[in-house]
Amino acid sequence: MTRRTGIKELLALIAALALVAAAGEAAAQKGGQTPILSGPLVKLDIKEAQIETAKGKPKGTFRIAQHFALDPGWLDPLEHIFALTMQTYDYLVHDALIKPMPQGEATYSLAEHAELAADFRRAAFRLRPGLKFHDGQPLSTADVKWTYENYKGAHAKLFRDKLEHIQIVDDRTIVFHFKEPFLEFMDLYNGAVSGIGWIVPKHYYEKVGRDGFKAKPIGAGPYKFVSQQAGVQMDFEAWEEYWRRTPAAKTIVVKGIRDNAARLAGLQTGELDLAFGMTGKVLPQVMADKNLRWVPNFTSVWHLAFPGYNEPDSPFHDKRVRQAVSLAINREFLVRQETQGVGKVWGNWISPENRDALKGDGKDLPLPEHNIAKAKQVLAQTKFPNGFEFEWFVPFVPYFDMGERILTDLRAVGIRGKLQSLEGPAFRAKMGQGRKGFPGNRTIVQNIDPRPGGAKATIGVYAVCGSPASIVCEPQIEELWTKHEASKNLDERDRLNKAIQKILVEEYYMVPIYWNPFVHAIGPRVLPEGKGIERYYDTLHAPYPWPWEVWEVRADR
Amino acid sequence: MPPLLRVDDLRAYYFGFRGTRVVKAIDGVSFSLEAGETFGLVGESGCGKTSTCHAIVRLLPPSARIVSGRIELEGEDLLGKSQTEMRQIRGRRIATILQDPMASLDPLFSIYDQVAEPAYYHRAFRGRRLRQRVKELLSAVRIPSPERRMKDLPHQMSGGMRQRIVGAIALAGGPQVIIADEPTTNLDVTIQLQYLNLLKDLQRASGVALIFVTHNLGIVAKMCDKVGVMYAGKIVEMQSVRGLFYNPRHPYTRALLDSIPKLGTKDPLYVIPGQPPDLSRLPAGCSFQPRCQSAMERCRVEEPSEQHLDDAATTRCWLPLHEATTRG
Amino acid sequence: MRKYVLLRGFYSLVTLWLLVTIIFAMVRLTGDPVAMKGEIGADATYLERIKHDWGLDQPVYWQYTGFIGNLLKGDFGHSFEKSLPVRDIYFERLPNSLKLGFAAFVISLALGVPFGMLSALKVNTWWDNAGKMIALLGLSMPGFFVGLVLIIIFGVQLGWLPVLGKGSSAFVWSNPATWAPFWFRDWPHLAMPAFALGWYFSGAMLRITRSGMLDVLGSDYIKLVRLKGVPERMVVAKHALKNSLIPVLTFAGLNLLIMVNVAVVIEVIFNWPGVGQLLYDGLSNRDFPMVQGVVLMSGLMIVMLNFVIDVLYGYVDPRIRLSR
Amino acid sequence: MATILGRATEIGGVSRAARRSYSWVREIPLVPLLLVTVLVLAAVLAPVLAPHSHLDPVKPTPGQCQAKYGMADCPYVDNMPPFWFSQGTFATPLGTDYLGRDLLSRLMYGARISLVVALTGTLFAGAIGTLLGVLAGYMGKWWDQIIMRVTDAWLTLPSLVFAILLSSVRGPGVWNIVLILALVFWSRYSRAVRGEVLALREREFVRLAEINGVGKLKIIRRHLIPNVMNTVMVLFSLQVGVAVIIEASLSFLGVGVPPPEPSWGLMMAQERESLMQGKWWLAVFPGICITMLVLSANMLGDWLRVRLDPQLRNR
Repeated sequence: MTRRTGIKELLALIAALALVAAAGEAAAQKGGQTPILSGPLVKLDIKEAQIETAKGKPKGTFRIAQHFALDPGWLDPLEHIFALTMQTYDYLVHDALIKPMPQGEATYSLAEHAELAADFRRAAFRLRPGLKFHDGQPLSTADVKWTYENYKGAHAKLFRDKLEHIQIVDDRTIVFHFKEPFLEFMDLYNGAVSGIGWIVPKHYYEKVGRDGFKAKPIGAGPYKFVSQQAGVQMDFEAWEEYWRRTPAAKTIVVKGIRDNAARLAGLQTGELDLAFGMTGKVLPQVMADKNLRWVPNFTSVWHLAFPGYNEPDSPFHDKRVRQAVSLAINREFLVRQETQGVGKVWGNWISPENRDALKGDGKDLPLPEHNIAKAKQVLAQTKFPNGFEFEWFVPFVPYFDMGERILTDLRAVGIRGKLQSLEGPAFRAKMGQGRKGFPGNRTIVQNIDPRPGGAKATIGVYAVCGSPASIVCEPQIEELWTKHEASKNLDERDRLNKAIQKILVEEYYMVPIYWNPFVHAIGPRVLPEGKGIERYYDTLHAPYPWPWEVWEVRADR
Repeated sequence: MPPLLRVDDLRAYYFGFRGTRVVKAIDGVSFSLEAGETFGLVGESGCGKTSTCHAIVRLLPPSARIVSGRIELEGEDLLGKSQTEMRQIRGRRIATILQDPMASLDPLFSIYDQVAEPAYYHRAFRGRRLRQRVKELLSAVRIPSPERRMKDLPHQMSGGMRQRIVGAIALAGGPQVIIADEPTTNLDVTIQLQYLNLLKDLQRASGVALIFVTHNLGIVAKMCDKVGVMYAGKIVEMQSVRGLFYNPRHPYTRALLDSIPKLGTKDPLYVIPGQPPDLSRLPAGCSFQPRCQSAMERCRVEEPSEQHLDDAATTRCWLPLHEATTRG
Repeated sequence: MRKYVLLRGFYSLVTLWLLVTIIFAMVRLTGDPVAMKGEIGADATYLERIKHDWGLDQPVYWQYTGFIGNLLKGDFGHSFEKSLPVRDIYFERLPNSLKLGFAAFVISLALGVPFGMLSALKVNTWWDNAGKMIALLGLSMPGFFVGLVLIIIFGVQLGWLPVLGKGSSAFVWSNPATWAPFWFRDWPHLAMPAFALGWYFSGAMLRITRSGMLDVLGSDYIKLVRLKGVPERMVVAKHALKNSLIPVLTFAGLNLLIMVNVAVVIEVIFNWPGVGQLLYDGLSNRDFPMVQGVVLMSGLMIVMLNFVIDVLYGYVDPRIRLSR
Repeated sequence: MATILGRATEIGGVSRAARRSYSWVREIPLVPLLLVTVLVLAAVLAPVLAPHSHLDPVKPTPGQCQAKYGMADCPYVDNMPPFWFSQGTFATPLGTDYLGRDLLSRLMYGARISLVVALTGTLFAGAIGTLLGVLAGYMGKWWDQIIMRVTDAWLTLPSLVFAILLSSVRGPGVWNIVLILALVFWSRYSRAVRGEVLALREREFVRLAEINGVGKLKIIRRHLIPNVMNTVMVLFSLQVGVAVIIEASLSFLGVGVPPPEPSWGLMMAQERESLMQGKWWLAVFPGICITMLVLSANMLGDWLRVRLDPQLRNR
């Protein structure tokens, strides 16, 4: 499990973001970098980029299957959405000042040096020398400034409201001045979270405009955009002048194929080299196929939620009903059937990859129990001794089979419902409205959320009254959350955060199921042959194996 | 010297509903025809007239079969011929005019194409000669400015013109016999008369024999030399036109004649009682007997045989025989 | 005649306008595209901005008039989901759909017309029954079933044919060099989807050919042609064929448009990047401009074809003019 | 014009009365009738005949659990093959699906959904379409203009796309699909019925009724509707097959009947992956069921068409 080793590094990052009252430590910056900002600085833990010397010419075509339709909008960092999918394309065409890499969640990329003033009101970057865009034009701080000022995507308002002005010191040096302390700046400016750090060529964007840029983007990333068929396919070609290394694969083709069976067929016929999300019925097939390899790629934890449970007319208003639901699920068997035993039954609904999540393997939170007799017994004390009919069971798209398995488990204790197989966008839309998205208060949602930003980010979305996507709204939690938000003490914050997690699970507001392997299947053309492909999965917190320039494939015949 | 066309005891049945039903559309029809003669075939709808026409040229639908009998053209047996040989006879020696002028021309081919076909296939006319021939034929049927009109498509012509073109097609192969199956039914009365005159003229000019099928006795009187009256697949009476009108022998013929509206009388129109028979369930004995006013006991049991009467008339009725015996 | 053509043209416009209006209203009942674009937890200002970008913050009547106005200018709007002008995406996909549609069309004709004729010529024989069976089977098997079975047999088990997409050749409007080769390359990719699509329509083609042929063969003018002593093969090849092909061709034209524009299920199964899949994506993402654009284009083609057919028929047969 | 039979009678001259007196019962095509009967019986008697629940897994024997998973006990055994395979049993004759549910029972209950949805959906479509068609044809003028323009626009919308669109308005559910089918298909009836009514309007008995001052509603009820029923029935029989396919396609695309209720299209969609693993029966049996039902509907429809209305053969 290469992914696990990274957790330590994450913990290190937390420490780095803490205020370190080290006034004179600015001079201690390593690498002989001359400081940009005056005054005390925050000690940043940003890993050095690993520049690899040329490894020969790029070769071969690497074909990736995305599991839904491709959006040309993903190619434009200025309109970055709140989803990790988009980074897949950022990592191809564009490059960010700092971004998650195998070396660490924050790793220098276009920037070779960054500083954050201790008062959090100034941040500075120094770019690497000699950076260029694909068209040969130099990448300068003017582009960084322009990107910041024209950014419209996720968190754009925050960035705009906090900004006082941008100071271009020279072609390689830039300083952001904020009106007020901007604590999360380095977190959000990181390429993992928003699009603002992915630098867009000012001259080109202004020339071709929004549509033109999406139709044919230019960036400073390892791959040049060649062509696309909107929604279906994008073709990229190695840009040999990429600063970090020569990309290994000559061509990358991304196809949008939403059907699991079709992706499997594509792998088997050799039309694809990498396919995402291959759990469920296709997994035994992937495992049995001698030509294919697979990587478990653990992401987040499956869990059930009960939107509208806090209305008295909801059957799930009663904690014991929710408890019965949890007891009725045969998690062991579910893991066996859905993931061939790869997944891990888990007792917390927040991904263990989050630095501040309680461990759900029995250490912090107990492993959830499967006990039908007990479930019936608990249910017998409620208004529904023989079970009841709720309305919809809404699984995360497209895990309908898994949803039906859980639904069938629930039938064993008499809790019956229908499965609503939504399209991805419709599911997101409903979830985005929180409990208002599921009128009637008789719905169970089966959700998973691989959200960056720690457990607190996930809690802040689902379990807080003020969030638009709020599902859980409890005074008890609200109190803890308010304290948490106000607190400047890291330990206290951590304690409050974990207390909330504990309540959410113990009161069965969220019913964790198992830690999901987002299995990737890999075809025979990917090098190295046989074992060793795990090395592509070293980047933390990435449901996808970034960066792309390291993927090697056999040369085309 | 054999007659030009001789049909002898022809029987053709339809085998419908996967052979479970037998419809005796033609059930023992005999007649003969000399060159230049006009033979009229009269009867109600559905009595087998049209089937007879099609049987002669052997173009019955697939569900029908000629069961027995003979058809001879100048002594040659037509029933023994293959379909390829028959093709040489259709259009070349026996031509046909169909009922509906609006429907019997192919809407997608020009008049020229359609009139030329028989001459092309049977007379081996080509090129300019063919063109000349078509022009002559169109002039013969009195189509004005034939040179121009022959490029037209059928829908550009009136009903009367189309039927004249059908006439031209019939003549195009230079046939010995023309079978005209109710050629004027769908025409206006004035045009009917013109057309009949035209047919007569053409017949006179070419000496062709004509089988004229109709249910209109008035036309029969005008056109025909000899008449056969058909009922339920049989010719129940056959004699000369004059004889038929002045001395009808079969009660059905009489009934038909009675049902012609007569000028000057205020008598109610005579209607033949009952329904035309179901050809798959004919009554025992004489087919006409349920509707016949002079039916006798014998008619209900025994089917009348053909009675050869004086003046070359024949009838299928027991009545003349009965009258002869009672009188005698 | 001129009045008739004008009237038909006017009707076509009315039909199109109704279609546009129905589809405009209908997509707006399907849900809120803004919520679908935003991820869970997206902040309100972000959603507001998208809403403004897409013009959905305006009142509906204003959206409608703007939409109609843009249509008249030939502008179909911007795809919500795919972030590019609908027109560009549509025309980028259209050649793929045309390729699939034409191939399926040829297959449907190649299967349907000869078997239909054979079936009509040999009515109630073994040939006829076999033909009818092929037709009915084609009509009775859902496209996805045929598609799946084909994928299993020829793609996965035998490994003869690729199962994904259209292959590497692309039709690029801006590059005339790609125009011709596009149609002649990657036929293995085309084989299965075209067959699955074509078979369904071949059933309908067979039916219509058979009944058209039977009508023609039973008609008086064919009887007269036979009575003229024209050789049987000429009767069939010249007169019967030409006449029976008219309904076949008008029907086939409609089929072609359907195959090109709305082969949704087949395109989804074979991952064919055509217009049908575009429409399906648009529907599932509540991509209003995309759905409106694609439906409108297919509607436009169908209405135009119907108009041409109406006018031609009206020209050939004046009775139709009165009855429609 | 004319069927083969029709042509024969036309030339040979069998009277109408004669034709009518044939026993038409004998002409019903037997095979499709048998198939439909079997499917209808399976659907109606599913609760009695089905060997297992269609929603809950079949309880496995410990031996099965041991053999399949190496476990002493398990909630169900998935993907049992049909009985003719060596691991198959007669307890689940056609095997079980990925949730260990009996395939045969699910197919039988699936027949209920397909039949109910297709028949009622088509029925409603027929009712709406006929009514509008009669109104357009008989009332003429603005009625005709408005109804026919809407019909034209409606016909331009491709049926499956329209159905998908409507299903995203209404959400999944059996009765929503019925509604969708009715909304999609009425236009086919109104077009055909209007044509028929235009001809009927000129017929003597309608004229006579009008002259005698019979009310419009009564004419519609007494004269027009009964006389267009032939056309409607023929269209109905042909549309049923299309409706089954549309329902299956919607379920296949995930916007039709919601699981765990078994719809054939849904079963095929769910077992797509199994098909690739060589467990063909899971997807192929529902496929065969759909094909059989539609095939029989089409064959009966063809027969009815020949019997009732030769004019409609081109539709």
